[in-house]
Amino acid sequence: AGCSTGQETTSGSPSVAPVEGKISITYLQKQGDQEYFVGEAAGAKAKAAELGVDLKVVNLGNDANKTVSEVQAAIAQKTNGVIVVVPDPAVGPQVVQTARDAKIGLLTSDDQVCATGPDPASCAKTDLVPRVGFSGAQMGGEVGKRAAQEYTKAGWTAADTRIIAAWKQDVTVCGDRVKAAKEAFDAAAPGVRTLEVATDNTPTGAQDKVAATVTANPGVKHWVVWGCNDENVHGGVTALRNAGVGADDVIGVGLGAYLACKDWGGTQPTGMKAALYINGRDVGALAVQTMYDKLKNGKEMPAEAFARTTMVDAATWKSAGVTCN
Amino acid sequence: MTSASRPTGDHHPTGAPHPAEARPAGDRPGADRPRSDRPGADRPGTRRPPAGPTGFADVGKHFGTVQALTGVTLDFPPGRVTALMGENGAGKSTLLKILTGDHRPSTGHVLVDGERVELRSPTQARALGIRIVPQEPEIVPHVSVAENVHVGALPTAAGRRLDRAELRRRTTADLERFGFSGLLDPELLGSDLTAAQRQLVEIMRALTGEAKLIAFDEPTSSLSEHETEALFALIDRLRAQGIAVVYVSHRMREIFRIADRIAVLRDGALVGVQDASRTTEGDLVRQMVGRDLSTLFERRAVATDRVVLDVRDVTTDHVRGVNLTVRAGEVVGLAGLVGAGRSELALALAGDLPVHSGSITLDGRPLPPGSPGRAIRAGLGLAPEERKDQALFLHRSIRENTSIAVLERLRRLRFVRRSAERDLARQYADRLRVRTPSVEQEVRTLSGGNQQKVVLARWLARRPKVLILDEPTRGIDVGAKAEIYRIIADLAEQGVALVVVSSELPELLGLADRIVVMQGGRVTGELSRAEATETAVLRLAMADDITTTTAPGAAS
Amino acid sequence: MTSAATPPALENTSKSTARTRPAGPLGAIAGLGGQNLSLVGALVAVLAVFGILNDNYLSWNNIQVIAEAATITGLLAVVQTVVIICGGLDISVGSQAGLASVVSAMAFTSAGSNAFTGMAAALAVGALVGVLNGAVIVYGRVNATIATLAGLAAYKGVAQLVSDGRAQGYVLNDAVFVFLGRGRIAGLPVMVWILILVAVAVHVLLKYTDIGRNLYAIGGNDTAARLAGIAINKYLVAVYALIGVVAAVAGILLTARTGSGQPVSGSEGLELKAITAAALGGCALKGGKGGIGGTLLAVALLGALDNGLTVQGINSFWQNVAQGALLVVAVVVQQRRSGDRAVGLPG
Amino acid sequence: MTSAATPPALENTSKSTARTRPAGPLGAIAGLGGQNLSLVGALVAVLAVFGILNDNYLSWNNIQVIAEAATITGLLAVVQTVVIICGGLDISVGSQAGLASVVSAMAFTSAGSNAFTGMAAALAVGALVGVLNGAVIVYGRVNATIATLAGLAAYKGVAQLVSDGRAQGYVLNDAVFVFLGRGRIAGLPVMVWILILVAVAVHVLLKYTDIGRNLYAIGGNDTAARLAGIAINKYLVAVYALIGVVAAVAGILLTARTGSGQPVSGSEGLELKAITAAALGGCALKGGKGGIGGTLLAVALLGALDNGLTVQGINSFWQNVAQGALLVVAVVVQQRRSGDRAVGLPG
Ligand SMILES: Nc1ncnc2c1ncn2[C@@H]1O[C@H](COP(=O)(O)OP(=O)(O)OP(=O)(O)O)[C@@H](O)[C@H]1O
Ligand SMILES: Nc1ncnc2c1ncn2[C@@H]1O[C@H](COP(=O)(O)OP(=O)(O)OP(=O)(O)O)[C@@H](O)[C@H]1O
Ligand SMILES: [Mg+2]
Ligand SMILES: [Mg+2]
Repeated sequence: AGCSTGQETTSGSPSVAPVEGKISITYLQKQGDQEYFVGEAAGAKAKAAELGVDLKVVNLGNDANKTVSEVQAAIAQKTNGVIVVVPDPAVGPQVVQTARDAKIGLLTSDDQVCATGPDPASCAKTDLVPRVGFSGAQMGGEVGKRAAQEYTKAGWTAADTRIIAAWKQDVTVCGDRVKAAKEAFDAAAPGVRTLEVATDNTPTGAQDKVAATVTANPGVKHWVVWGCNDENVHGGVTALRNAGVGADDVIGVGLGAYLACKDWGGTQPTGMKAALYINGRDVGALAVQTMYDKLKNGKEMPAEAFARTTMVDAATWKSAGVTCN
Repeated sequence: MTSASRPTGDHHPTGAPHPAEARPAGDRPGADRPRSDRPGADRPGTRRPPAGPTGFADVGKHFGTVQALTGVTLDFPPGRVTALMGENGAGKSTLLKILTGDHRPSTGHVLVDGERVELRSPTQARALGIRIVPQEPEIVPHVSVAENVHVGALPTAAGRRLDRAELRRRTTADLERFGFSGLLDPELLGSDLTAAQRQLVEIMRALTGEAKLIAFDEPTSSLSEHETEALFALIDRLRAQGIAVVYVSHRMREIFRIADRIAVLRDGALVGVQDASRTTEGDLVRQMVGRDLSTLFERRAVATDRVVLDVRDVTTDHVRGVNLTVRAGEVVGLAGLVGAGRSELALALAGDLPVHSGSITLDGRPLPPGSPGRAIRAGLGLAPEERKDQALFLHRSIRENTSIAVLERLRRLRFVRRSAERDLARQYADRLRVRTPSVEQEVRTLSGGNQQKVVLARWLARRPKVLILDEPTRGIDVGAKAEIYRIIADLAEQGVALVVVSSELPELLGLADRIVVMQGGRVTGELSRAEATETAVLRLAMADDITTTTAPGAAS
Repeated sequence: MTSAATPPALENTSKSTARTRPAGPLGAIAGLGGQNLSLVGALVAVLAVFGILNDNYLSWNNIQVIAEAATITGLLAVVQTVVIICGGLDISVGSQAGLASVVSAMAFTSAGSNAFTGMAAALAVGALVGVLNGAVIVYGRVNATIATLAGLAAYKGVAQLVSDGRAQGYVLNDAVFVFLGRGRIAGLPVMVWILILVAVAVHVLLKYTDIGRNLYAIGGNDTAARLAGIAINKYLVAVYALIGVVAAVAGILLTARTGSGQPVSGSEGLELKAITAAALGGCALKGGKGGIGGTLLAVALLGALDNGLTVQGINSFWQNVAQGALLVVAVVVQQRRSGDRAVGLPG
Repeated sequence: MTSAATPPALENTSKSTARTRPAGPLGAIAGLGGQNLSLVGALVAVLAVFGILNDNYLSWNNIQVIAEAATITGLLAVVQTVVIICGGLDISVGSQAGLASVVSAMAFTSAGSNAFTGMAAALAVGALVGVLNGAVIVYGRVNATIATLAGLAAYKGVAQLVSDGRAQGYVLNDAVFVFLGRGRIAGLPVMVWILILVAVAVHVLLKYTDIGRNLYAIGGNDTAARLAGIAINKYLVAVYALIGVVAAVAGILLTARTGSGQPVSGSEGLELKAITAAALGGCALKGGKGGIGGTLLAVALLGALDNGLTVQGINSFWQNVAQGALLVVAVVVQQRRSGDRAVGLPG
């Protein structure tokens, strides 16, 4: 109590003592109403039930400010560990500081966080918070690679092909993904021009924006579509179909596979040629397990642990375990 | 009373009541104004004595294609009451709005103390000492009467801190001085005021601060005799202080009671200005209307024995145990002073206010409570008192405003028959002499009296079995009044049962077969046509007041 | 007893002078043009600028794209106009559409791929939600803004609960949904026809029936409307029910367009767009004023702008700035034209 | 000129009867309690329910967390109250806060980590944006809702452009920002003190100065205010400038809290929360009515509810439903208590 400048804080590595008795973990997720994160929450809950851990899942939306509030609230609730998917990596240091002050465990999932600065990309390795998830660069790379394969297989030329990259431009991790996709694609099949389409990451938003973009480029014969998530790609592919572009002239590579699988379950030919299946459930479960090991047994958290990603397509999605509702 | 003792008294223009100030015969008594030594005299425009006249020089005004005023040259000498008369839509309110900077003239200009001024806003006019009591009171709903009165000029203590004690004290003092003290509680919220109370607030508002000219635009249209007298006493005092007073009214009696000179407008042009003592009612009417009018109204009694409306022991929030029967063809007048509960009774009958006990039957069947819609369908119509708040759709046309209560008659398969609707609107607009280029005109652009006619047109067109008219002739000119009386008489002859609420006694005396007088929410008596005289009505209307305090202003 | 209020004597004289504006639905276009000239001007300007910048912008194809993209917003803007005219507001339209979208897809799936069951369920839920909104406002005496703000959260939550937060079902195997989402009649997308149908119906309702009159009256002066015998409560509940139903139509179209029931995605934020369109189209938010013509023009203007900015490949950040600036300019021009005196607060 | 209008004779008599309500800022609490009893009731109920369900809910720690989490919304709700009272609305507050956040962090960085430069720049930009809003509304004659809807898009776009859509700068190396974000005075977070300060200042302004009373007059009846010589335009511009400045304060706190300038994240959607709080706190959206007390109570209620639902581990979907339902219930109860006649539309 009393007065404080706010600077009397713990620094250096957190010393989290192993917990006696029932462990309580709080899972803070950005965009908790999106399909992927809903899955992640479900996986985490299932794992928590299995381990006998008390787990609370909180949706942060896109709100960096709420992130800070919810970390504080979790601490006020005497939680033992916080797993967080930050809406913006810039809020990371604040989260780290708060968690360290309270001497609780901190693990990030999906998006990276740096303890000393806003940008994980320019962060010393040792300052990165342990993380479970997928790598944005890796995911983007996979998408770009597969798209390039399909492109080569189709035998299109750079002159009459355009790439549509659709994402919400103020979401940092989206930018990382499409950038990686582009790099991977260019490495395998150089010279194809990319049209960047600003969307709101929703299927209808992507559909409307891509439709407009298609209008603006009437000479293009073939299209490659990727984006930040399945919503973008699916919306883009739908827009192309509505514009009269045949399924054979579209290579859509989704990210998530939860909307792509719907097309594959149908009977019509689709431009969705493949999608990177990332299973949120796995990430959620892995994150809870990692935190549990740390809190229960004092086992150090690995700097990075990745869940499986699988590239699936119309032929393989069922066997890969994609569930479609 | 206390006002005389004010040392500097610059907050109020009222002060030193001269015993014999009524109608000073001499012109331009500007030099002997008692307030010439006041602070604030250094402000531009308030220099005394005035270097020249205050008024209009060749002022014209048009709204789109409507020419509201043409070439009006008129001045308002200090210490005199200049009455402004004219038919509805003649341009009186427009003229006053120009004087207060609310409208800007299309041609000509305003003079203040002989100087040409460009009034850009009411603020500027106020600073020059020009005040107006507008025709439609503008009340701030969720603040107290005290703040309403002093809006824009709240008393402050150190810094900008609002001095609530001073505010309340000033308001209470003013209420007392103006003779309104029993009628208005300074703590009452603006939204709870009755029509008359709103008007009083507007009057008090104009009287705060330093004024050299005060214009009253139909200030008595919803006041009864009692408050009217208090107001006249007040105006007498203003005149004695050398303030120029402009007074607009359609009530002849008032004009001759208070005015020194009378200016008549017709179709936006000034017809003439004459001394009140040298003119007659007939002259004025001729000037205003352009022809003679038989202002004398005699109604034949056509009442039958069939009781249409039977009100038994009705009690509402402020009305207690009212009994009232109205027969087919009968016109019953409801008289009373401000707050007597007449409007409340009318609203309760129309289903808009809850009836706590008692019964109301219409044509032998109980009137369904709780919804004006049901009451209307059962055959009861109410033309409410407050045209702007309770009746008009200001942004819709005359046509739509007239037809709103008769749409079920005008529609075919729910589609409104436009031509039938337009004919109906035009028929009533013609009969009631609504001054407008077409019935498609938005109602907000009409003059006050013409708006009132639209309200009446709606209910006359509806032709219910029982028609309640609450202050039907508020702000209506003599010519149209006669027509409205005629329509009322027609309706009565057709067997409609009518209840007319009015604060204008001569009107009630002329119209009603029977007058029911209310006071404090109760019926204090009933007078047949033969028994009804002004004194008799007033005695019943003030039955209690005689024993309790009478407002001091009313004495004069 | 009071059937013929018009004395026959006047019948003839009036005929000759009666026509101040053309009557009947056909007059609508004329009336619309005069009233909203500045919107038409803005629309023409936008079309011209982007048409010059880009050859394909004014192609029939792209016009259709614009129209289709604007349909869902357009539907919601039309009903928003109605509720604003009668002095209310509905901030929950987006959530209602999302709920309907999910319900349509799920009912479709569980009824063994029966499109009509899906749609009927969505419409029923829409009507229910609308009546609930109306009842809360009218009988709960809750300010419309607050009530529908509450609805915004609550119906979104319900949609998420029902769907578990996931996109539900897949309807593009079904001919009816495919027809709704991709079909064409007389060269125009089916979706656009639906918007036209709804807009014309609502326009006729507002302008030519006594119901419409009463709605304007309620918004213009509710006390006066009540005293004139209009059953305000009934009208308000009906209006909110209408909104619910039309929002359900929007939700069904959302499902048809995206192929599955979307609880949130695609419908979030539509309320603001709908209100923007209505306000830009000339609705006074105080009620009593406005019309479908203006709203549709505003929808078209915003849609054309949106599409044009994307066609030109303009960064979404600039798009925000441009949209905000244009909105202000359009209204300022409108005000200048109308030449109202600058008195009091702008309505 | 109206300074000494009091005749001495009356001075004494008035003293005794003048006090119907306690004057001075201290009376605030009393007035607040009576006026918003149902909000207090709801708040107590929420605190009690969650306090029983969860041992830590009523801990001093958690109370502080609630207060801190509500601060930024609270600041915006306070100024929203002011603008609603004078008959306007500001939908762009969230975007303004976002812009200020970015500006504060960027100016801080480019001034070589000078916190005061950062804050001054943010406040200046806030005032500028506020004046711009006011000018568009007053001189452009644009309806406040539309003007600030446009601002919502435009200022967000500007913030994104300035920041390239990313979080900017890093301020947690700076003592001043750290103090703002994490410091404490007398056991209360600095942020909460700032809210208290602003709220008290605005409350005093509204209730105890003629400026405040004039604002009520403007919102209650702008014609009356204008005819009474109140310079409506000046007041409105000033109010919007005040909003801009307070939104900038909120933006600075946002920066301090999150550690960097956030163009969108953390400020998006705040407008709706601020308006909800103001409306729930008793502001009539038509203007002329409301007060800071009610708004703060509403902010507290919503914050306590939010925290409680999370603390109980309630799924965010259910939270939406619960929040919507509770909002309605709170208002219905309020209406029942006030016992107004159900006539016309609920204000
Ligand atoms: N804003 C406006 N727009 C169009 N016409 C207007 C407007 N204001 C007034 N008028 C017209 O100007 C004329 C003069 O109106 P004004 O209100 O001055 O009449 P008035 O003499 O005060 O009548 P009343 O006795 O009925 O109050 C009327 O024909 C009226 O319709
Ligand atoms: N004891 C009271 N306490 C509070 N308000 C009262 C009381 N008595 C009367 N009133 C107010 O006065 C109103 C009754 O006045 P009403 O408008 O019916 O009078 P009226 O005879 O039509 O007079 P006018 O319209 O000329 O003022 C009530 O609606 C109520 O608002
Ligand atoms: Mg007039
Ligand atoms: Mg009355």
